[in-house]
Amino acid sequence: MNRALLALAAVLAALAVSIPGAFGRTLETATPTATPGVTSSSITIGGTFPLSGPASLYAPIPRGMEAYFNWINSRKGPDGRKGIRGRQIVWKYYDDGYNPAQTVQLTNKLILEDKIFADVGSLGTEHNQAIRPLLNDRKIPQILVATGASYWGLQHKQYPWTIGWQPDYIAEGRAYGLWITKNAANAKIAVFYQNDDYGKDYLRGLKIGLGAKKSLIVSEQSYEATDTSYASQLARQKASGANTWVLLSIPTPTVRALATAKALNWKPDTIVINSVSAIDSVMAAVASRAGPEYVNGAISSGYLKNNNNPKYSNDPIVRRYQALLAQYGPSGADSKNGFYFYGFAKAYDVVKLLYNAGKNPTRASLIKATQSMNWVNPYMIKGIKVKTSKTDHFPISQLKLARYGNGTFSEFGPLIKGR
Amino acid sequence: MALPLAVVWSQVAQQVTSGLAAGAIYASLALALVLIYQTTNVVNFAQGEMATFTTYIAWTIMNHGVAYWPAFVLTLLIAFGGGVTVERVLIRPVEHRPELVIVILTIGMLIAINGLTGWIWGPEVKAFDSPFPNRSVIVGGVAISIQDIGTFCVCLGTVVVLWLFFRFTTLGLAMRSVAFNPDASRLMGVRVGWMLALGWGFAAALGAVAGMMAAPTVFLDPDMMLVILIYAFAAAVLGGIDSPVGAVVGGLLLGVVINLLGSYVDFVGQELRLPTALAVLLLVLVIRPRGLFGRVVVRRV
Amino acid sequence: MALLAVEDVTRRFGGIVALTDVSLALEKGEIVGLIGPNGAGKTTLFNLITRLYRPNSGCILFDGKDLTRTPAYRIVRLGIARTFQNVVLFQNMTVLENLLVGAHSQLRPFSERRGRKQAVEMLEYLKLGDLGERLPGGLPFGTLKRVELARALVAKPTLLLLDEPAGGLNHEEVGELAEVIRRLRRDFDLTILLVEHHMQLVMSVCDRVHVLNFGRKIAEGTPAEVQANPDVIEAYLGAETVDAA
Amino acid sequence: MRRWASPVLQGLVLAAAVVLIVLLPRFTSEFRLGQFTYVGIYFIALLGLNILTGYNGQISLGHAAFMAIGGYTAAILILGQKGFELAGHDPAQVIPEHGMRALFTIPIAGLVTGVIGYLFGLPALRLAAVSLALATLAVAVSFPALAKRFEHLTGGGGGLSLPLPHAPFGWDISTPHWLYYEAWVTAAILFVVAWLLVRGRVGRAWRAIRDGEIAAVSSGVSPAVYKTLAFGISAAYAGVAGALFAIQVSYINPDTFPVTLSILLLASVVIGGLSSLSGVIVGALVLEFLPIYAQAPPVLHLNFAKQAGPVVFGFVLMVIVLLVPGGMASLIRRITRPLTAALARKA
Repeated sequence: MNRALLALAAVLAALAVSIPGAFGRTLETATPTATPGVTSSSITIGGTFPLSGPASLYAPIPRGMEAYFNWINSRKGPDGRKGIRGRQIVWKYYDDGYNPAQTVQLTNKLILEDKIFADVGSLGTEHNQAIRPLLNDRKIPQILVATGASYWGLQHKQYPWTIGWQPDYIAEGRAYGLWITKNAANAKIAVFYQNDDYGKDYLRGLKIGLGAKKSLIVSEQSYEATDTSYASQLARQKASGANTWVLLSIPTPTVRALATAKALNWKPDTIVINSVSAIDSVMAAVASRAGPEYVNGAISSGYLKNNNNPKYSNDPIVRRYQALLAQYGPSGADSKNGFYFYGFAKAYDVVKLLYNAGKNPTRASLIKATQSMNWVNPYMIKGIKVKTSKTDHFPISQLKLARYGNGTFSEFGPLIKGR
Repeated sequence: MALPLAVVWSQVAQQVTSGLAAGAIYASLALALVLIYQTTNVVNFAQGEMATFTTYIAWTIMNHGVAYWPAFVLTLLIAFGGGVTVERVLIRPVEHRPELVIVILTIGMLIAINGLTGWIWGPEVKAFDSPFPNRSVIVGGVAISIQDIGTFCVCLGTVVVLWLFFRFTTLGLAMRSVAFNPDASRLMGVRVGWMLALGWGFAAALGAVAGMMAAPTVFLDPDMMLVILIYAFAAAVLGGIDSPVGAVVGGLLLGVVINLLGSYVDFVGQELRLPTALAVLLLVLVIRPRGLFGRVVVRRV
Repeated sequence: MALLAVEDVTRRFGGIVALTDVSLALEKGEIVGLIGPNGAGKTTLFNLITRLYRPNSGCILFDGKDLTRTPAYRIVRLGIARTFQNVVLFQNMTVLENLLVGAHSQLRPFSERRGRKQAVEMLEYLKLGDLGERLPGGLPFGTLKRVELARALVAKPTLLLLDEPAGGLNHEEVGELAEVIRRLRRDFDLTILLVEHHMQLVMSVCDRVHVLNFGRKIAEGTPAEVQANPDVIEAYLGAETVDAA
Repeated sequence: MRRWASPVLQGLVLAAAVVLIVLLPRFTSEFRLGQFTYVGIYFIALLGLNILTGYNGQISLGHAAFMAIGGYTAAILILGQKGFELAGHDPAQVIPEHGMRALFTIPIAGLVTGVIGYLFGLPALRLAAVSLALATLAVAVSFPALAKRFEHLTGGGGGLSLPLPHAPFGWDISTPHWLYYEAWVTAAILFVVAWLLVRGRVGRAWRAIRDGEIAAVSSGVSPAVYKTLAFGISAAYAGVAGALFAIQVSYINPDTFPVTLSILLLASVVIGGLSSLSGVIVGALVLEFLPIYAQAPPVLHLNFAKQAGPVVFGFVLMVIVLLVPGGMASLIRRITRPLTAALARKA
C-alpha cells in the first residue's frame, strides 16, 4: 500500500503538471486590441525549435534571440522608449523535437493560447512547410524562417504571409559550382549529400552552378540518418578518382565523413563544405581526429560575420554581442557558439521589422514591412544588404565564400549574388 | 559492374574491411546485450544509452587532463558500478514480472538517459580521443585504418577474455550456473542476486568499451548509440540472443552485408541497405528462429 | 475398430529416445491406464496424441483418422481433450473464463450466452459452483485440478486424457476421484486414457492397463494381469531403488 | 480484484465518460480542443496496441510505422491523382483540388493497414518475443527509407501537405469541433468494437495464448489464426489513428511518425495498464499532455529546462513500472474500489 501511495504521489505530481493546463481556460489578458498579440504594452511573437532530440544543436538560436529581445526590452531605443515603440517583446518558443507533427501542434498553441502576433524564425524546412498553410489561412505572418529551402521566396504568390531569411540552399550550391568551374576547371567531383530535400536542393544548385561542366561530377553518394558508418560510400568515392569533394550534409555526418575519409587515406585536393556545417567548433572536432592539415583550405560560404574569427575579435558588434549574451543570455552560454550569434543576427532583423510595422502594428503592416526591407544588418559580412521588394522575397541573397585555416573560417573573394 | 576485375576485387575487399570495422562496434554492444540476456533473460534497450552516458563520462575525465588509458579503466569501473546499481535499484524489484514489463522499464531508462545526456553535455558534436592513430595502412590496395584494427582487436580480445572468464573462473562458472538454472544454483549456495547484478555490471562495462571504441569514428553525440543499438540488437538476435560468439559473428556479418548490399546491389543502393539487411535478417529468423548460434530450446510441456 | 490406435510410434529428442515403437489401442467406452516409472515416456505419449509433439515414425489413428498431420489446435475439435500433470490454467483469467476457453471449439460467434450456461453447469457438476469469478491463483491444488478437468470436459470430448489426476491429492480425495472418473464415463459417454502413479486408483477404475518403461511398452492387460507380470515388478522395483538412491 | 463493482456502475462510468467527451468542447478553448482531438487519436492507436500487447502478449515497437501507413494512405487518397499532378514534384505546391473526402479515407486507411499488419503477422508467428520486438522495430526504422524510395507517392522527405481540414457535406460546424467529434466518434466506435472483441470468444483466445500457449492449443485455440488476427486488428486501429492524425496535422512526412513515437506508444500502454481498455484513456492523456507540459509547466512557470521533457517522461515511465504494476487503471481502481464498494452497499 505504501508503494501505491508513493506511486500516487508521483502520478499526482505528473498530473499537477499537466491537468491545470489541460482544463484551465485561457483568460483574456490586458486590454484587447484589434490585432492579436499586440497590446499597448507588449507584442507577443513565437516560434518552434528543436531544443531536444537529434537537431537540438540549434537550441541556442531561440535563446540568442531571447537574449537580444531581453536587451531590447530593457534599453532605451532611438525614440527614447524601451522595447518596440514602448511595447515589450514577449518571446515564446517551444521544443518540437524536430518532429513536424509537434511543430503543428505547438504552433497551434502559439496561435490559440499564446495569441502570437507572428510566427518568427521557426526552424526546419519540413516543419515550416507543415505550418505554412495554417498560418497563411489565418493570415498570420510566418517570417524569417530558419531554413534555406528556396520555396519560401519562390512561392510568395500562394503563401503571401510567409517569408524566408537566409540565402537559400540552391543559391549556395550554385556559388560552389561557379567557384569550382573557375578555380578547378579540371576537377573530378565527388558529391556526398543527405538523402532528402535539403541535400537534393544543394545538389541541384551545385549542378546549376557547374552548368555545362556538370559532367565533372564523377560520383554521387548519399547517406541516411540510420547510417552509422559512411565508409562504404566514401570508399567508392575514393575509388572514383575524384579530387574535389563536396559535402552537402548536416554537422555530425560531416564530421564523421571527413574523419572516415581520412581513415580511408583519401585526401581530395579540394574540400567544399556546405555552410550549415561550416562551423568552427565542428571543424575543430574534425581537426582533432583527422589532423588540421586535412581540413585546412576547405571551402564554404557565409553571410554572417564569423564571431570566432580573430579578424572580428575587435569588431564592435561582436564585442557587444559577447557582452549582451553574457548579460541577457542563459547562464553559461558560450559566446563562441555561432548559433547564439545567428540568433542575434535574426533578432536584429525581427526588431527592425516590428519597428517598421508602424505605431499600431497589424499583421498586414508587418508583412508589408517584410516587402520593403532595405538595410545593413551589422551582424552580417560587410557589404551584404538585407533587401526585399514587392517582387523579391529573398531577404538575404548575397554571400561570400570562406576558407578554413588556423582553426577558423575566413571569408574571401567578392560578394556573390545568389539570385 | 562493368569495371575491370582487378579494381572490383580491391574494392570489394575495401568494402568488406570497412564492414568488419563497423561490425566490430555492433558486435561489442551486441555482446553486452547478450551478457545481460544470458544472465537475466532481459533485453536491455537502454544498453546503448548507458554506453553513451559512460563515454561522455570518459570524455569528461579526459577533459580534466587524465590520460587515455587511466581514463579508460576508470570509466570501466564507473560503468561497472553503474550497471550493478541499475540492477539492484531498478531491475531487482521487477525481476519476477513478465518480460514485457522489464522491457518497458529499460525503455524508460533509454528515454531518460538519452535526455539526461543531452541535458548535461549539450548537443554539440565532440571529438573523442583514441589510443589508435587516425592513419591507415595499405594492404593490397585496401586502406585499413589503425583505429579500425584497434577496435577489431579490442572486440576480439573482449570475447576471449569473456570466454576465459566464464570457462575458467569460479565466478564465471557461478554466473553461468545462475543463467542456466537459478533455483538449483541457489540451492548450491550461489548468491544468485549478486550474480545478476554482476552480469549487469559487466554488460555496462562492455557497453562502455563499445562506446569508447565507436566514439572516435562516429564522434561523441547524445544520439550516437541510438542507431548502433538497433544494429547491435539485430546482430545479437541474428547470432542467437544467448550466444556471445553468435553476437560477434552476427555483428561482423551485419557490417559486411550492409556494405556489400549498398555497393553492389543496384536496386538496394545506399538508401535501402538497412531495410534490406533487416528484411534478410528477419528471413533468417523465420527459417531459423533461434539465430545462427543460439541454443535449441526444447519446448517443455 | 479402436477409437484410438497408436501404432509403432517413436519419438526422439536429440540423441535421447523417449518412445520406441509403442503401440496401444483404446476401444470406445474403455478406461485405460498408462503406468510406468518416472521418465518412462507417458507424458510424451500424451503430447504425441495431442500433437504438441510430432512422432518421428509411426502413426496415431483416432476414429480412423491419422492425427500425425493434424495441427495441434484441431485435436480438441476431433474430440480429444486433456489435462496436464502440473495443472496449466490461465492465471489471469477467472475460473469461468478458463472454462470458456476450454469450450472455444464449441462456441460460435453469438453463442456466448449458451457457452456461459454450459460452463456454469459444468462448474456445478464438479462442485465448483461458487468459484466462477475467482482467479486460479490462491485456490487449493485439488480444486485447480478439478477446474482443469472441467475445462477439458466443456470441450465435449469423446476421448479424455488425464495426466496424473491423483497427483497431489489426499487419500480421501483420491477415493472420490475414482468415483468421479467412473461417473464421467457414464454421464458423458467418454473413453478415458489415464496416466497415473497411484496404483490403487489405477487398479480400481481401469479396464485395462499399459505399462511403459524407458520408452518401450513392456506389458499390457487387465490390472490383475499386469500386477502379476514379472517385468512390471522388475521395472518398478528397479525404479524404487533408483528413487531410493 | 478484476472488475468494477458491478455492470451498473461500469455503465454509469461509461455514460459519464460519454457525457464528458460530448460536452467538453463547450468548456474548453480551441487549442485544448485540438489537444483533446489528439488524445482521441492516440486513444485509438493505444486501443489497438493494447489488443496486441496487453491482450495477446505480442510486443510491437513498430506501431508508429503502422500509423504512418494509415496516414499516407489517407493523404494519398485525399490528394487524389489531380492533387498529385498539381503538386508535381514540388510537394510544397498548393493543392487546391483533391481526390477523396477526408472522412471516407479513414476506414480505407484502416483496412489497408490492417491487411498489411495481418501479412506482417504471418512471418512474425515464428518469432519469439525478443525477435518480434526486433522485427517490429525494424519496420519502424526502415519506414522512412521506404517512404523516400517511393517519392512519387509519398513526397519523399519533404512529405505531403494536405488541404486544411473542414467539415464535410456543408455541415455547419467549426473545423476544430468537427475534427474533435470525428476523432472521438471513431474512437467510441472502435472502443465498442474492441470491447466486444475482448470480452468474447476472440478476446479469450488472445488472452489464453498470452497466458499459456500450450494449454490454449490444447483447448482448440489456433495461435496462428489469433496471433495474426491480433496483428491485423491492431494495425488497422493504428492505421485509422494515423489517418486521423494526418488529417488533423494536414501534413505528413516520415518524421511525423518517428521511431520514438513507437516507443512512446508502447510506454503509454503500460502507463495506462496492460489489458485494460479504460486505462488506455490515461495512456492517451499522458502521451499528449506530458511531453508538452513537461517543457513548460504551466503551474510552476519554470522555464529553466525546456529540454527536460524526455527526462521527465522517462522517469515517470520507470516510476509507474516499478510502483504500479497494473498501470494507472489499476491505481484508479484501487482508489475507487472503497468508494464503489460503499455505493454498492447502499444500493
